[in-house]
Amino acid sequence: MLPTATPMRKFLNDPGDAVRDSLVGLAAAHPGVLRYDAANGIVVRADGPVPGKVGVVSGGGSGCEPLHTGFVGPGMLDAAAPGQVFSSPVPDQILAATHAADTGAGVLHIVKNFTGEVMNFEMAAELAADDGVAVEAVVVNDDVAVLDRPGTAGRRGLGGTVLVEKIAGAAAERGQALDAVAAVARRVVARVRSFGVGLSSCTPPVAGRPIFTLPDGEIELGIGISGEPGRQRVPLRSARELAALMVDEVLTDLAPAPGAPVLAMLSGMGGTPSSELHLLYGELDRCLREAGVEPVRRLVGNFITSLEQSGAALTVLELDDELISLWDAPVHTSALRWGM
Amino acid sequence: MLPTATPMRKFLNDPGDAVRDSLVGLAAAHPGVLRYDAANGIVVRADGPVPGKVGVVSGGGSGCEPLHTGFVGPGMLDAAAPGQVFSSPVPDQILAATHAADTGAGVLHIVKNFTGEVMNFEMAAELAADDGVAVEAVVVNDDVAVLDRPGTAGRRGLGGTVLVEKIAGAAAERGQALDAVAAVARRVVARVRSFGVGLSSCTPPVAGRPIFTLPDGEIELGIGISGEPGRQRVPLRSARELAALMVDEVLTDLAPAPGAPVLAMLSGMGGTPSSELHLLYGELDRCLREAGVEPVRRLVGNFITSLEQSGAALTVLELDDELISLWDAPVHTSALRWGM
Amino acid sequence: MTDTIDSPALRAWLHEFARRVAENSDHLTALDSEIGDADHGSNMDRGMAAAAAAIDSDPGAEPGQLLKLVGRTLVSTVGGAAGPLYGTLFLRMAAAAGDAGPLDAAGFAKALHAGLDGVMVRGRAEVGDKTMVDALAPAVDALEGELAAGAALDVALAAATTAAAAGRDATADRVARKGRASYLGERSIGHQDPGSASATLLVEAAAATLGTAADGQA
Amino acid sequence: MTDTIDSPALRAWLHEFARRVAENSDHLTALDSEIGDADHGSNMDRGMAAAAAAIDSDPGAEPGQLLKLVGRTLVSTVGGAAGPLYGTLFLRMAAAAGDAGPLDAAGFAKALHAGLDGVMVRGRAEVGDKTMVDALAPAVDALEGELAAGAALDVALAAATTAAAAGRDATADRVARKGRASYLGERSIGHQDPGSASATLLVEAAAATLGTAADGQA
Ligand SMILES: Nc1ncnc2c1ncn2[C@@H]1O[C@H](COP(=O)(O)OP(=O)(O)O)[C@@H](O)[C@H]1O
Ligand SMILES: Nc1ncnc2c1ncn2[C@@H]1O[C@H](COP(=O)(O)OP(=O)(O)O)[C@@H](O)[C@H]1O
Ligand SMILES: [Mg+2]
Ligand SMILES: [Mg+2]
Ligand SMILES: [Mg+2]
Ligand SMILES: [Mg+2]
Repeated sequence: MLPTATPMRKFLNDPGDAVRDSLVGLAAAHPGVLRYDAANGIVVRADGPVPGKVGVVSGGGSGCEPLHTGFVGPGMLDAAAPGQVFSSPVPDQILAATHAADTGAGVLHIVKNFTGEVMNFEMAAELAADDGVAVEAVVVNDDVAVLDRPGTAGRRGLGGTVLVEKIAGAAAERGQALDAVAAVARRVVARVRSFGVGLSSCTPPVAGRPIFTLPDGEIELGIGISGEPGRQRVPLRSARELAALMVDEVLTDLAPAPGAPVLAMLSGMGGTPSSELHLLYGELDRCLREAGVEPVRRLVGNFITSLEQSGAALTVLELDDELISLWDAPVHTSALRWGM
Repeated sequence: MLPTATPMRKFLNDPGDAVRDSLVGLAAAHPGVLRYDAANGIVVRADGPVPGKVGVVSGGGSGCEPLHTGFVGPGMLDAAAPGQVFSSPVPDQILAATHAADTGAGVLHIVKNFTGEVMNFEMAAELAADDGVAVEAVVVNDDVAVLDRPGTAGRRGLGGTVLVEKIAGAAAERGQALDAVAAVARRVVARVRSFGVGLSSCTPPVAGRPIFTLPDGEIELGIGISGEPGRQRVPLRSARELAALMVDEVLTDLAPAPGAPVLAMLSGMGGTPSSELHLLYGELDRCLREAGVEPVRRLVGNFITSLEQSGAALTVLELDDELISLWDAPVHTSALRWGM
Repeated sequence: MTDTIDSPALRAWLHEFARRVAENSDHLTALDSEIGDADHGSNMDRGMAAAAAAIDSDPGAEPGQLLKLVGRTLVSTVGGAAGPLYGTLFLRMAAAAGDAGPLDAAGFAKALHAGLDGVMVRGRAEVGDKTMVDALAPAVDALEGELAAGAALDVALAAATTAAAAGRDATADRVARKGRASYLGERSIGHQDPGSASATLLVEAAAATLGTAADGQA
Repeated sequence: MTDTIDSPALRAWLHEFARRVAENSDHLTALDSEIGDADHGSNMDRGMAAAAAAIDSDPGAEPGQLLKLVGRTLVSTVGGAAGPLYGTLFLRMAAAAGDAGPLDAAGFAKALHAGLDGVMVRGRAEVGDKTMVDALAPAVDALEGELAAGAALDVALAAATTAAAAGRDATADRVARKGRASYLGERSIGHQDPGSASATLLVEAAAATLGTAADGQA
């Protein structure tokens, strides 16, 4: 049995309505960018669907905002299917998002490699195929903290997802065909890696209590995006030491070409303030350069989170000219905006 | 005596270096936008100063990021002077920022009405005048939680500061003269009000322990931006009830014209995640409309914070065509970007 | 009551499962908070409450339709891993039950076996991966084994319950290879798998409601 | 030692103030965490450590120069409210001391009074606003009163210390009208003002280092 929950200190009405209430507010805050289709439980581009364009759809458990709903808009996603907190959306939602995004050119599903999300997207894709919609799925699995042994569920999809959504979204916006959009998304998946560090737990609204308790002076290495414990619990260390460890984890696995241009994203987990993220980024930037890669594009902020957890994750994508140009293309979503 | 501090769970090296280390990271993350002048302890526009343009300078205690350093860049601030955490910058820094921003057209100081900031900016303005720089100061005091009684320090400057910086920055970017830029900034000050709610305390790096302790189920009403307790401690209530209270506090004091177009900003305090902010924004948007004003521009996110405190503050600015056009003008800073 | 499983018997089973899930919701979530994301109880409770309501609103449904309704409702309301998996379980049971009306004990066991197969295909999981399969597979084995040896349904279901619980308990010693717990690697050892606990409730609910002995027990 | 305050005496005072600030840094910060922003101790410690280093690196400085160096260093290193206020205090003392060399007791009191006036103008604060002025003003009154009545500097500084401490303690009963504590309104009652506590340390340091009796005490 759970201990009696202390009252959660959150901006909340009925905890069971948290996802819906939050999406109502998201739509109220960004009416020119997105719409909330409450009947289907999905978020769609305000000016979509765009005739002839390949639809780009993603989705996943809520609680990781701005992922995915905050990335709906010109240059990125056409629709997103948010599940309950830390639970995959159901096939009905994903199917509705797929139909909302489809204008005949087909739809790309961007799926994080979590068992629930993979299975629900698979079921939705089977239903969409029955309806005659061409669907390609790209599964993102960039988390180097998980040992990728045969017979296991494999690695989670983490911050790489944000980059896949931006880059595939730009390719689709440029009018590329479904197979080309899927191909560039898979190129990103192949060249992106992430590693996360948790400094606290977080409290899902319905559970009403923190998922785990960290003793004073200890932190979690190799966390995901559902507030769960990571691969290892270790003593707290300085930002400098953590940065060295994070860069080592990511680059050892990615093995980029010497001198490679990279995109470095540092995403907070939701409860870590901008000042700490930038402090850590300074150390990461130095470590990356010392390791022989050059962060030519950078993104520091909250992009893929776990509610109000403290912590951050480093994502590194090895770039080439095409990826840089797609990254730089205009985007206008509630959480990522430039060039328009 | 303070109780022995438990180890802080922050991304941090030496706590005494937190501000500098964070600015190093800020500059590493946004090299095209800003530079960190470590010798003078200030942040300046990467492409500045812009010949002939009125300089726009602000500054204040660190810990409220992205304010002010995150708003340095085209269309907003030319330079910012960040103090120690929750301590005003010193006159030397403000003077250096003033010189960095001046190209002969004069400099606007945007000052939050905190005793320390007002006095340090005053001393810096006296020194700048000695150096022959024309300086105008605008003092922002939008916090309706503080009773504005004669003989007191008056109201704090809160979220209104962000709007003053954006709008004055746009006016300066358009080539307006110092008195015109100061005048529009003062018009914003006259028509903007804020009210904040704290759901937790925060831990300044050097102090190493939370500023205060909130009993379970209680929250602080009328907080500022230095993690201090607010006007009143009350039982936690629903987002719906809190929104009604916040809108009532702000609109009662602002007394906007019926049907007035407003800009509604909801800024998190640093530790509240995007999903909660949007949930609360949904309730605020409804309450504002019910109260007869129309949020025609909206901003939801972390813009003026207190380290990792949980909570949020509502800022409402009554708009007119000039203010809307200056708000919509292109801006490219690390924390606010559109149109470019 | 006999060993014939008609629509009212299935309804009793499903309602009892919903009741046990609701009763154990916090426990399931607590298990999931150790090695998952603290939502298995609320996921299953949301889904089974919806499923119970769905079958109540369709009083005429025959066994196959009933199972299909439960499967579809779970797929549509649960999300996460459990939604497609439990949904598939019931959809495959429905397919196995077909339109033939009431099931006998062997038919019920065959349908449950089909459901298990569906779960294993959908989840790509084997016995020993530390998932709900670790409770369901031994339960199906025991049920089929006892029935083949001539036992009555109630006896067979009691054996299935014991096997499910043993399978559930054994998950604690294993390293998870599927689902969220797999991300923890060795750290998943020492914690019971939440899905194996909810699957055991499903078998327990069957033992409490189906077969002759259920009359006295339920 | 006599009642003549020369450069070494001022240095002793300033070092003693720096020492007491360092010793009480956590306490000052704790007071500031009740009704402010938990930084008064670290602000003052940073500033006085820098000021002590600055005067050490200029061993030839005369009283006026010494006080000016301290004032400038505080303005440049403390920030917040305390920086301009303590900075102004010493800069005004420096202006009052001028280039005349060692001060006598009356000259010291006059300089401190000028410093207090500077603080009150810069901060727009009155006695009773619950600030450092509430400790400084009664201390200056006592110092001047005792000297006017013919007391020696050590006696006068002892009285000033008592007055400062009483003024400091009395801040606890007041509603703050200036500084961060003013934002709390009535909630500031019951808490001592941190700046009045650091100002009392300043006066205590003077009593411990200046005047005849200081020889035995310091
Ligand atoms: N690949 C799989 N095959 C079979 N069962 C699985 C698989 N992945 C997860 N499960 C089961 O699902 C349970 C978790 O369900 P739930 O918590 O509702 O979903 P989620 O993990 O998406 O939050 C696990 O305890 C496990 O028994
Ligand atoms: N207007 C003022 N006049 C005189 N003293 C003031 C004034 N405002 C604040 N103070 C003093 O400054 C002290 C706070 O200093 P400090 O904590 O270092 O600065 P800040 O308030 O900027 O954090 C208060 O305790 C008070 O004694
Ligand atoms: Mg889940
Ligand atoms: Mg301060
Ligand atoms: Mg779960
Ligand atoms: Mg202070």
